[in-house]
Amino acid sequence: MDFTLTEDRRMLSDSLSRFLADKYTYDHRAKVAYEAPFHDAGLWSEMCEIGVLYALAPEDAGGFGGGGFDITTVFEALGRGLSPAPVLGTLLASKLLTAAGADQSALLDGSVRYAVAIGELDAPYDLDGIATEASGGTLTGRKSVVYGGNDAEVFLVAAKSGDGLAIYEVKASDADVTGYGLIDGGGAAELFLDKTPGTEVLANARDALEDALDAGRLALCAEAVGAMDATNEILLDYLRTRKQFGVPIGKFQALQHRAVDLVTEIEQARSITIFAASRMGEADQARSVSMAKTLIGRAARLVSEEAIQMHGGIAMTWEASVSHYGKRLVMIDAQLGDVDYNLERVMAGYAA
Amino acid sequence: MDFTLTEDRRMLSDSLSRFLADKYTYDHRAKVAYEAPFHDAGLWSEMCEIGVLYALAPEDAGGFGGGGFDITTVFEALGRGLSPAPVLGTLLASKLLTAAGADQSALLDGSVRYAVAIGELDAPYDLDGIATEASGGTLTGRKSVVYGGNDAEVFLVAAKSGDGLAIYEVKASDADVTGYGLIDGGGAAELFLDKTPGTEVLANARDALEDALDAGRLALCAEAVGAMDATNEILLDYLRTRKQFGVPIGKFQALQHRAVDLVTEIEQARSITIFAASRMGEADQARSVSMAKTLIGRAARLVSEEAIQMHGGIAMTWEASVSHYGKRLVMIDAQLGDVDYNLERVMAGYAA
Amino acid sequence: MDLSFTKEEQEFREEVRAFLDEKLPEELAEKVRIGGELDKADMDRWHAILNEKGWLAYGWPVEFGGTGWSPVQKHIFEEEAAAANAPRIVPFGLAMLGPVLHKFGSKEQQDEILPRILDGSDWWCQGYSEPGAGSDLASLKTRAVRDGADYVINGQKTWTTLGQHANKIFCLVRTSTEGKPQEGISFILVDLDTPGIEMRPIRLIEGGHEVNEVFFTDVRVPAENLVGEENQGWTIAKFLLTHERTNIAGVGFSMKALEEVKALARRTKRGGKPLIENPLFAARIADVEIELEAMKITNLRMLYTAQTQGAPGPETSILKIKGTVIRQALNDLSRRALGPAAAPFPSEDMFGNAALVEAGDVNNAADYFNNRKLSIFGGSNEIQRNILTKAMLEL
Amino acid sequence: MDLSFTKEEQEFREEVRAFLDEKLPEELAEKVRIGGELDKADMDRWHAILNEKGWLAYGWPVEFGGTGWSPVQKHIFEEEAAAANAPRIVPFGLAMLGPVLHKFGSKEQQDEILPRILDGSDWWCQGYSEPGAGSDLASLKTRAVRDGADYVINGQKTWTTLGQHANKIFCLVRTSTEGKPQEGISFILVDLDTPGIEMRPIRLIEGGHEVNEVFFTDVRVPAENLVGEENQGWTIAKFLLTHERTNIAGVGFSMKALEEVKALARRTKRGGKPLIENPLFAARIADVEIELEAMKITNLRMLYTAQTQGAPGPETSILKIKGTVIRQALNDLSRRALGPAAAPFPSEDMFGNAALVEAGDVNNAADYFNNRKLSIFGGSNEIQRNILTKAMLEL
Repeated sequence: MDFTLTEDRRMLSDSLSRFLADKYTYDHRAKVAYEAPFHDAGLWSEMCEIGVLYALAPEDAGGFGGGGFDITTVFEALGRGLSPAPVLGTLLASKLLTAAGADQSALLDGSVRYAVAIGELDAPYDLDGIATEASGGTLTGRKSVVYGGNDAEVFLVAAKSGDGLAIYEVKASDADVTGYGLIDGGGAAELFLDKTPGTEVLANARDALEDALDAGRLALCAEAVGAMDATNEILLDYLRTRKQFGVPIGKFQALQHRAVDLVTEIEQARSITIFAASRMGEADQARSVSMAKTLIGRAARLVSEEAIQMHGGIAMTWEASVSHYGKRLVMIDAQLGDVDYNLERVMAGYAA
Repeated sequence: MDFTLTEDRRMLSDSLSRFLADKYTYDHRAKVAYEAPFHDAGLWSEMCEIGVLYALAPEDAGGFGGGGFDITTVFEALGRGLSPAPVLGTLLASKLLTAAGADQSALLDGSVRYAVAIGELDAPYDLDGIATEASGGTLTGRKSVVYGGNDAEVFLVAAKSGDGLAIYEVKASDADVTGYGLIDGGGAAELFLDKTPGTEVLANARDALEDALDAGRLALCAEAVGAMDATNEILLDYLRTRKQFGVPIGKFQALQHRAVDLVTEIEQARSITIFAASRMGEADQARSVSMAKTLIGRAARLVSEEAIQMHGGIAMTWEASVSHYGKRLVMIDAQLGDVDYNLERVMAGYAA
Repeated sequence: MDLSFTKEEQEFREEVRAFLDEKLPEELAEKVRIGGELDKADMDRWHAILNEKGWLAYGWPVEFGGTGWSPVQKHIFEEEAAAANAPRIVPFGLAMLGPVLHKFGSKEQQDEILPRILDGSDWWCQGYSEPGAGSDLASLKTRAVRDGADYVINGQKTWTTLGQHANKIFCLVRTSTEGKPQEGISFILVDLDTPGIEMRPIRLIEGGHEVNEVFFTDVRVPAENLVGEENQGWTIAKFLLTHERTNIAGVGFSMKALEEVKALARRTKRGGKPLIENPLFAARIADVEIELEAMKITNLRMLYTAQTQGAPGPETSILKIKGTVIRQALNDLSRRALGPAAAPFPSEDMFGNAALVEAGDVNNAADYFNNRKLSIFGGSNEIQRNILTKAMLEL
Repeated sequence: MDLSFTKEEQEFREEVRAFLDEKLPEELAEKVRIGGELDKADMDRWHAILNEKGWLAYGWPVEFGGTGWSPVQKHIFEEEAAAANAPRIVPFGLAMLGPVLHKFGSKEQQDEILPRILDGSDWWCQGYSEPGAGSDLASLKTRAVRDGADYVINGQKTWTTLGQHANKIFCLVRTSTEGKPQEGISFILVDLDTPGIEMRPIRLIEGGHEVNEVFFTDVRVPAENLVGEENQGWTIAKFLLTHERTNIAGVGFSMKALEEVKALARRTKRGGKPLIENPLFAARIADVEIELEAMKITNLRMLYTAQTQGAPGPETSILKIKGTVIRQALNDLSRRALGPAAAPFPSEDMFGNAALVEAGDVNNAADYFNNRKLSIFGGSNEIQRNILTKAMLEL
């Protein structure tokens, strides 16, 4: 039993955290995260040089990681630094390209930005509802809220192919892409496909897609843990320094007990994320990841709402960092499966 | 708009409350509620003389009430006084006999004690699951946790008859009855029917049964409101007088805010009960009563658990009145449909 | 027990409904329905329509140009206005300064100021909170020092809602540092054109501009702009805090929000079926609907107390706490129902070519985040709990 | 990051499992499984079996007859014992007095008392709380006054768990009223046969007898029964509070309870189908299962800290809070699953002729009510929050 990071991962975590603290200062982040391309494109390659993307792929795919704890190491640091960079799409793309045995060197060195298009308006979370269809080397359909899609050069698109699902590579320049920013920072796009040319990357891709989504869910859990830690630090600092009625508000017992409940939830969130990371690649991967995403969905919303409430009015302003962490924490739930979706995946095992 | 009780109901409420305060003192109640027949049988007729039972039946059935607010008036007082008397069975029986147009004078004057047997082990709440069957003037099946059944002379039994449900009168002396006490005081029984003679009281009784159950649910809501008020008074008194760390524990802000949350829930519980009472006899009776029972189920459990927690160790003892109120408040949820059962009845209207 | 309204009250409701049906401009109602931002012209337009009918100052006594309505009539009007998607009446002049002047203002102040609120000549805003004085209002630091016939004001106010539209501001200022902090506060009226005033927008969490900071540097205000006595400000502030609390539950807004959630959940799909058929989501809706149904009655019960006993008591804080929790829960459900489609930053893309939501869809994530303010502003829910602890629980 | 156990630890787990498989009497395990009440003979029997193996004092150092196990070994033993439905080891002598004597006891006390704990000659109980000193232990009033070679004790203790089986009691008593309340407290050992002691049962909320009141009237105790120095009692009490906190999460018990809930929900029917197929109920189970899965890891993380850094920190209060909340939630679900059948007062009727529940069914309403104690006794969850506020949040 060992709850410390390996030396390699600790170094990566430190480098990435330092990079974000230095380059993505609060003011800089608040500016670039909400203006196209909704992250600092100039810093992308600098971040890639740290090895962030290589850590997401296994060695035989050209990376040096790809395991559960590699993913959590990277995304926890991204969450703590509230990074708007489109790394989630890279992770999903790497998983799919690895499953396809396709070359991903341009993905991992950061020179080509990929986005993965799975969800649709009427099927934001589930693969069964995918309506986009492949036919004769072209794709038709609409992919919705494609994370990082506003700034991607290549899309990996999940589409119906006969009875199954397959993955196609679509060039952004061939498609109708409407990009936009998200309320919690970062960008996404609507991808309109109308007999748009696409190259099949992987047939019978259901398992690969579920696996990539699980990896994405784990990443989001870790990102939330990092963001919750940062939010908690901001909150505790505020409770110690903000005075009302002549004393720091952290002296009020009602707030103290609520703050304790938050750290309790954060520790539980950290634990379930560690648990899910440890189950990647095992038979209970899907269930474990869904357990984690469910708990994270609840905990992150609670931490957001309570941190905002205890801050009072100042948390309602753009100027306060807690408001941006708070937005990110709540919106993570809507990515790749919310609390109810994941809870149902956990419940699915009970009937047997 | 008028949120006061009519003069008649106020007088009934006062008389019943005074009777319970005088005759069912805490020590007396704690003794009789847990020993067969699980209420003070000697006080039953005295209570009936106040008019408690007549208030539950409409005039044309020989009573002087029977409306939603008659029911809530009686049961709120019973709840405040934590009465273990089997009045719930009387209410259900009166509703069924009224629907059948049958004579109920012996029920209303208290001379014959009725119990109503609907729920079964595998169908505690829903009429569809009833397995007890009528055939050739006899009944066969098992009725479970029949409230007041330990001390009843007559049972009104719901049983399958052909395609529908009918109600039969069964003499206790003809049946196999195993009585027992309940953890929150009061008694119940298992009723074993094996070709037991029964007289049909009402055929096609589904609507009458649902109506009686709705009345019972409303009664339980009002009982909970009365018991919550009493519990809250006990709690506030304790918070004002119990000292720890040199001050009354009611000075600790964490407890103050939790106590405020309790009164908020209690006021909401009172409101939804008034709402349900006002909808009795209207098209939305079932839905309104289920709304009330759902909210009450949650609120009563919260009030119980929080009052016990804030009392600390003393609430874990038999000696403390809060423990008995606490038990009653939690167990009300398991009577005639719990939170989930009633919530599903509310949700049922959404799909349309 | 009788939850129904009297025949007169029902007739009054019909009258209100007919008026709204006839006079509320459709484009305003639609803007309100989809949660669009109302500009100053929109609000002025609606105020003028109401004023023409004599209903703008619906909370004022007749003698000052109000309706003289009973608490129940006010409630009916508010309920119907919310149901019809009428814009909210901007409260600063009408619901706040007006009643203060009725009770504490001089004859001259009443005669001069009240008509200008009614005819829209003045748009008032509020200068209460300061960066260091939020929940603890008594610790405010903005000073007003008497100098001849004037007061000279220095300091900073914040959270001044819709100050960008205003030409006047009423302020709590410190006129004495003697005694308890509450004792040295005064209530004063300031023309925003006065030299030395600077108003800066505060950008809110979801990106919108609703509130402002106001900076006062050697701002000279005639002494007759004082309302009431010098150092009587705390009394006035407390009067306002307990005044006009009948609509704080926001029941009408929550009822609209509930309908929107249901409509959204009927149209949105999950797993190939309408979301509303998902038992977990339906249970979430039902939970809030039940709370709201109870809140309606709780609201009426307190209205009844106000109607029969003159004034609502401290228990109205319950309406504030529970009412805001319910509205926030409904915002949360709308956001959940939309899923990822709730996330786009408010912009034309939301309703444009690449529409993620239908034009009628409301309550996206932006509304959810903006409405976190409900439990913070106007006396946070923690402050309400403190009030209830003392006044109702006597702890 | 590595959540697996070492080869040696896995072998140790096999050894524990084999021992339990062979030596744990079936009738004891079944009694534990259905939540039946263990009598003194049951507990003595299990203690003797463990003692024979040398595992009774599994938390003690080898030099005092303990196992010298690492925190991980202790955890494995506790986990396996819970999984096998072994009775809990009665903690008062083994987990409480033992460690106190190891650290604060004289050589004579260690030599005389520790062996008698192991061989079952003595059954110790605890005299800490008083009617006026629950959470605020420092305010205790029971006096011990030095009189020649004795202390004379007067006062009352309460919540003395299983005192009815005990022949000895260790008490916190006031030996001085000078200085801060904490400074005048001593830790003393008392023979329950001493004249002047009366033990009265306390009937608990669900009707059971687990705890007692103990009254002391002029009880003479030899001065050498003092543990540590006079007025050192508070130090000893604090030592005990932070000692042996590895099992406070009760994860093993919760895992068993979760299995029971699932079994119950598979067998119980609602609307003609197994309750576990009801999405609302299944969601309730899943919610708790997820919390428990997280708690397992939280528990291991703190165990790892204890193993690598010597002692667990104040963050173990998180285990107490969340652990008790989870167990109580599971009790709540069992009660709900049984519905009305959970309500009968514990008696033969429950398992007799008119069986409402099957003989194997556990966790009825009585268990639910009894286990409300989990968040109250042993330092209430409010006290744990106060501890965390200071020690972890530094507020």
